[in-house]
Amino acid sequence: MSAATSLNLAAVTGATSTGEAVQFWVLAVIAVGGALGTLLMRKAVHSALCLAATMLALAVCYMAQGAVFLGVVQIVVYTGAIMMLFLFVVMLVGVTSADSLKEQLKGQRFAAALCGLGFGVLMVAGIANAKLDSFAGLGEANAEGNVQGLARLIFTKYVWAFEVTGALLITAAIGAMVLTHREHVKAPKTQRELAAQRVADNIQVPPLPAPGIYARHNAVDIPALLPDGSIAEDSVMATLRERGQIRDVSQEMLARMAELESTTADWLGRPPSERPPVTGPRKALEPVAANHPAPANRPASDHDEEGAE
Amino acid sequence: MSVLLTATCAVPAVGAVVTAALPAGSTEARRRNTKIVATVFSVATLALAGAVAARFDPDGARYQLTESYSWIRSFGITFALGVDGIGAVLALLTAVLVPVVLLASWHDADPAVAPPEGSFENRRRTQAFFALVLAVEAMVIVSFYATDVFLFYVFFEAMLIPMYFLIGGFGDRAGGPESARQRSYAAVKFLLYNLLGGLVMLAAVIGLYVIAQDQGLGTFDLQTLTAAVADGRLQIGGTAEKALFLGFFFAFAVKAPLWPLHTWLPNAMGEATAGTAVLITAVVDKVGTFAMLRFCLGLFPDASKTFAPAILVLSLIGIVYGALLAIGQKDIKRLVAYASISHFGFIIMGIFAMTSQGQSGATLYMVNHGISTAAWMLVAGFLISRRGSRLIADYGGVQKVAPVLAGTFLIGGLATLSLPGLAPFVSEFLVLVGTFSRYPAVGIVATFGIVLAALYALLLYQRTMTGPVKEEVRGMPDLKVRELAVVAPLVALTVLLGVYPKPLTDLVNPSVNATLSQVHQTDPTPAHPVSADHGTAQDGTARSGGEHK
Amino acid sequence: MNSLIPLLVAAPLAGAVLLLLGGRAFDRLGHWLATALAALSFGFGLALFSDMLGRDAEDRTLTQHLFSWIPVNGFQADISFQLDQLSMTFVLLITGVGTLIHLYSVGYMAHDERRRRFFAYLNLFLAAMLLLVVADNYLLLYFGWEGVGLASYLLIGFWQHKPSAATAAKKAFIVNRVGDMGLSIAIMLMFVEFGSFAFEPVFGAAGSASEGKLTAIGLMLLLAACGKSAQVPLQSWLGDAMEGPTPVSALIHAATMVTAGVYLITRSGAIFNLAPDAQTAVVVVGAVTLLFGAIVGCAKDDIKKALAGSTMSQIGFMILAAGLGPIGYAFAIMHLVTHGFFKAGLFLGAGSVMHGMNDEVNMRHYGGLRKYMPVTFVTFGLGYLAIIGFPGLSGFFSKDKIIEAAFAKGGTEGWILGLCTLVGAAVTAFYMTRVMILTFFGEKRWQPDAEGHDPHPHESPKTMTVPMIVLAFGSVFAGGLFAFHESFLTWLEPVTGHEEGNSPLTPLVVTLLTTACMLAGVALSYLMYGRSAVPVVPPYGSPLTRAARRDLLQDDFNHAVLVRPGSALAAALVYFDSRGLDGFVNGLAATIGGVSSRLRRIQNGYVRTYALSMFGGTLVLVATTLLMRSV
Amino acid sequence: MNPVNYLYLSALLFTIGASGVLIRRNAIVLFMCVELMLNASNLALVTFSRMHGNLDGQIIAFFTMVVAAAEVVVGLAIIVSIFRTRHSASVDDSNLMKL
Repeated sequence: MSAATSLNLAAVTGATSTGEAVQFWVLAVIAVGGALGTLLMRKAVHSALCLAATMLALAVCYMAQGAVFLGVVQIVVYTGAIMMLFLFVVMLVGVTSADSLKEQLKGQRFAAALCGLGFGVLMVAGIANAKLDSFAGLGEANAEGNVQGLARLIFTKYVWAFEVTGALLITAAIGAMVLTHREHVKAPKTQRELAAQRVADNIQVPPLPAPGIYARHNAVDIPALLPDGSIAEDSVMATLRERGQIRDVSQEMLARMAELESTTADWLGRPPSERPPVTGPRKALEPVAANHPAPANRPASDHDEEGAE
Repeated sequence: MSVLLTATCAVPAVGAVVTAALPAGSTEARRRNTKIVATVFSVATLALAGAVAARFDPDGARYQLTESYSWIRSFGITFALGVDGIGAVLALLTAVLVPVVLLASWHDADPAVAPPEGSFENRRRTQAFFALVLAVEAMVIVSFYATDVFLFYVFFEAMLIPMYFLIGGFGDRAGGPESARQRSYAAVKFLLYNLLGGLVMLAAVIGLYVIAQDQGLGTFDLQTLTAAVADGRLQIGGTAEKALFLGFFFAFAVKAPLWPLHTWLPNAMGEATAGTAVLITAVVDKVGTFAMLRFCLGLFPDASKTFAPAILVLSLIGIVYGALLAIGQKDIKRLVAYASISHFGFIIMGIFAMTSQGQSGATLYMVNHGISTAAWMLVAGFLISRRGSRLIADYGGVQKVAPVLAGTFLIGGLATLSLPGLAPFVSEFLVLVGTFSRYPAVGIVATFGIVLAALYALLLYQRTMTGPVKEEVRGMPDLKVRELAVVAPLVALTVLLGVYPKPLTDLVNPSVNATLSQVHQTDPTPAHPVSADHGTAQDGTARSGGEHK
Repeated sequence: MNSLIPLLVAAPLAGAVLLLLGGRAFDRLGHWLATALAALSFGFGLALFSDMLGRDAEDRTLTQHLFSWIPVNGFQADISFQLDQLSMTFVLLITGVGTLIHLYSVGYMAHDERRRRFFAYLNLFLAAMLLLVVADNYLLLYFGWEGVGLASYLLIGFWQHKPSAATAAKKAFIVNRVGDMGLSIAIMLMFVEFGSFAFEPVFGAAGSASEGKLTAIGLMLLLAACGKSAQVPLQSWLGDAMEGPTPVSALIHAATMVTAGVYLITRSGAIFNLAPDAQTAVVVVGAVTLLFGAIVGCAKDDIKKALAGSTMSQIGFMILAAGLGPIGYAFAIMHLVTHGFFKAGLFLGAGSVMHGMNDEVNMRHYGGLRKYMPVTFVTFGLGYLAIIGFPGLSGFFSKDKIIEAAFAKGGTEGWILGLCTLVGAAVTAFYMTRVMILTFFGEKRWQPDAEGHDPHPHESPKTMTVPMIVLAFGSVFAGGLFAFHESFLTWLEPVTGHEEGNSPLTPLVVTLLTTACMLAGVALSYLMYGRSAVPVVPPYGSPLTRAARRDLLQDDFNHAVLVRPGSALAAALVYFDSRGLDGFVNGLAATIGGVSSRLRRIQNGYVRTYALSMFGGTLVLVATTLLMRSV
Repeated sequence: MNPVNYLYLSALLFTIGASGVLIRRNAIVLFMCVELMLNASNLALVTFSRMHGNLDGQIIAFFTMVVAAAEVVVGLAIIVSIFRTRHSASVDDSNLMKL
């Protein structure tokens, strides 16, 4: 805040200090870079992060221009609340879903670029043509403090608009609830009915196997092992399965078992087991997605090791 | 400031809201309650409109019982009501016809036993129909009472909305799925035609305001504007006046309807229920002819005189054309519609002949045509609802099985052909005389209309009512008590106004004189007037002569 | 006494209203009520008549103003009445004959289930007809004029289940409407010319109007008279009108309504006197019709249609007389009254014959009826003698006067008209003798009716014979009474005026000529029909006979010239309306729809395309703004 | 440095945001671009506020933020409900407005 206050000092007069100039150029690069990132990143999450960067840069710009309150609001409301909301939705919709690169609308990109270019040129030309050399500065307006000045305006001159925005916000909240509310078309099925349905359909009558390997792992992304050493896919939630984010630790477990057995045999003075190491059927499941490191190299997770010895 | 006029307009409007809000009519009893409530409101409106006509003093000011409330101040728009003799009489006609129409349509809006595919069929059907009719009534009455051009325009246009739903939503029981398609075609055609006219008029209304504002009269108030036009404070100027006149006239000519803008009427009247058809031809269309008299002549006197000959020719074509087409129709309701087109030709001709006989006749014609066509159409509706067909060829010999129905149908037909002793004769003859005294040739050609009228009215009667009884007609019941209650007042009024129209003419004459003086026209004087000692100086002469000054 | 005039009209009107609205309550005794009210009206008429006789000849016009009917500035129509000698004559004829025919109908319609309605219509007719003759202005006259048209329509079409009756009724009304159009134009002309259309002011001011205007008014009035009185060229409805019940034919289509045209012309004498061209037209119409009707009457085998032809012809005599101006007015009316008696009697006789013959109307299926229906034979015979102008009977006096007046017209015209009337008289004698012989003489040619019942001719009941007897008295003595000391002429002269023409022949010569012609007609007819058996199936006949059987091709002419092109025009206009006018409208709608359906492809539903167009639009707006500012 | 540069920055950001709206198909990203445009205009407003020496520009920017918040709430709710029914966040998949 202190930095902002010092920057603010420059803004009270119309002129800009060198410090502000430096700050502007830095922030401008960040803001434009963030904006381009928003535009060009294929993944929504990345776009959101880039946008957040831009917004932060703009927040500093506001403060530099004497709009301290707005700068703070920008950080709290925009970067803090709105962007988080975006991220939530991105998560809900799917972090990984990326735009395909193929444009379906003929000429859309070209036309968009042309329009953008034309618009930019026009704006720049317009601003350049306007007589904007005299900056009054906010020294007078912010004399009793920026927040107080804003408050005076909001609760006097703009009180009506302020009240209306309040109503708007409530309406929006209700609207969001209504939109996302799902009406039950028919009565929800009771447990009894669900059970009966399962029996009738003859699919997985007993509960699904729990994930994790007891005494060794209990993470949700580690499938349980079947008696033959192969993994029980049903034990991992469908979302993870869909994303291919299953950590198959069966090999490691079997290796440990084998090691344990041989140690025990040594200790008891028995001959080592003749049983060959099981490499169970893998089914169609590839445990490692392309962008995931092989889980075999990550045995020593925090809790995985508990009770190992 | 009396609020009588506002009350007269408000009662049906409130009635419409109340009726619409009544509980949905799944049972017969609830539906009956709805109907009774609506009818009570319409009768209350009748009482108020009667009070307005009774309190109107023919010797008093042109507009009486005036009220004015500020509405849109920045454009000088007011909610201004006022009544002259013509408006009072026409509002009374509306108020008389609506209860009759409601009673006649008692079962038209009941849900069908087996709703046809794709029809407008729901539980609030009855409420909707009765509420819409009352809404139309309210809007029409406001139009008759409005003395603010913009206010008039708003209600002139707004009445299209309930009419659209009445035409499109409630049709004849006659006809299968094809009729639903025809009905929506008719409703859309009605709406588009009238909207087109209305938009042209809106442009003219705005143009009028702009011109008036330029000359320091930023108002839509009719009395101010007409007074300014009369004493030269407002000079619209040649071309502009003509353009504005045509803008107003176009809207009214579509609504009236004048040949060749009539083609929506047969569709609308043919497809709608008989009650709605009566609303169209007897009530809503009258607003068009009424507005020609009040707005076109009052605001644009010079342009009115310029265009009068052309309009007379169009109306003359309409008279003959409508009658000939009526002769050629195969469908009872379309026949009535074409007959109405012919009659509207007479009304417009009377207005633009610019004689006191012609205009008084035209005003009476509006009333008489309303009453007599209502009787004719409603009886035709009863007939159609019995047999389930609109085709003339499907009937024959009804007279034998349902003599009262046939008798009232004949009276309706005779009124349509202007038999002396029935109300339409008085007005038709006045229009003919009024036209003849200024344009003899037009008057003579128009007289052929009375022969053609006899032809279509009697042909229809002969083909449907006489001859051997057709198999499908056998066992057709005669008019029921409700239906008699519908027809009896109409027939009684037709006879009464045919023999003693003086109460109406007393109301109408001063207003017509005022209108004529607005257009600076006087009646042509007789070539060889009867000398004084031969004069038929009766009380009526002395009275109206006094008002003339 | 004046206040009795409205009651004249009101009595039968009340009867009509009561019977129509009263419903079944009047089924049993309604016909007697109607008859009583007709008689009451006759009583009022007699009271007024005696009152009138008590006054001076110049002071016999009674007026009664009831109320203002249509008051609109200069246009003042009143419900007010005027009863002068001319009207009085009609009132007595209408109510007198009307009452008799009511009485007759009690018997004739005894078995009709809709008898109450029939009497209501009859009363309605009386009211309208009385209104017509006592009106003091043309508009009120027009009211009655169309009122009788309505009554005639209702009564011709009384048996509506017969398509022929319904068609005939409609035809009568519409043809009459053409005439009515003339009357309404005449009224409009009067209003424009004089500012009034009441009798007194119009006749008073007639002298100041130009002859052209008066001729126009006169011609329009003549058109009206042609329609109502079935004169050429609007005569075609009368024959068909015989579809109505016979009492109706007697009352309306013989004695009273059809003579309204004569009344109109006589009443408007003040106008016609000043418009010689119009008078000439009237005379021509009368002369043509009297021959036309007579020829048609010769050819018809239907007894009622033969009599209808005769009616047409006799009214032609009257119109001709009325067209002669003051020479003939009184005689026209005199013939009208005597004709009212004998023609009503003849029709009632015909009705009586039909009543006895299972409603058979074809005279070729009659024959030898004099023995079976003596009273009918005698009364019909007296009527026959009266109509042919047998010396001493009614028709002799009145017709002879008309022929005399025709010659008195003077000059070539006088000769032509006189000869026409003489020929007419001869032909009248011919066809009436034919009717007489075919019906009452010769051998029986009776045919079984449609259900195979053989007719059993019998004399009609008292209610029917009494009116016939009374009318027969009138047929015999009325003419003599009127001619006695020229009493009728004296009675009417204050209203119609009178002047003696300059006849080239003395009255005696005319009378002798007339009688000779009459006798020649009778003799010819006897030679043709009385001496040899009459064939049951009509012979092929000469072209003239065949044309006359078809009303001298009048219907064919109307059909070809008016009806066929008219319905073709209507059909063409229906096509034009749906394809032309409406086609234009619908075509416009279709064009807009077509263009829209192409344009809507631009709306591809992709949000980004819409965003692009919005952005492009903004671009254009910004560019325009900047450009405008820089300019 | 002239504070006008803030305006140039604002114009640039706005243009980038608008192009993003036209080019991106993911409804969420599209929405982010809209937010970017709003932010750009906010920057302009703040700069104008400084230029004119009064706080009204900031007030408008403040209201813009509030409205943007409301808009985001509703907009995202719409996106979520569309995603739930159509399993896609691509705006090109929702073209039912075409008839």
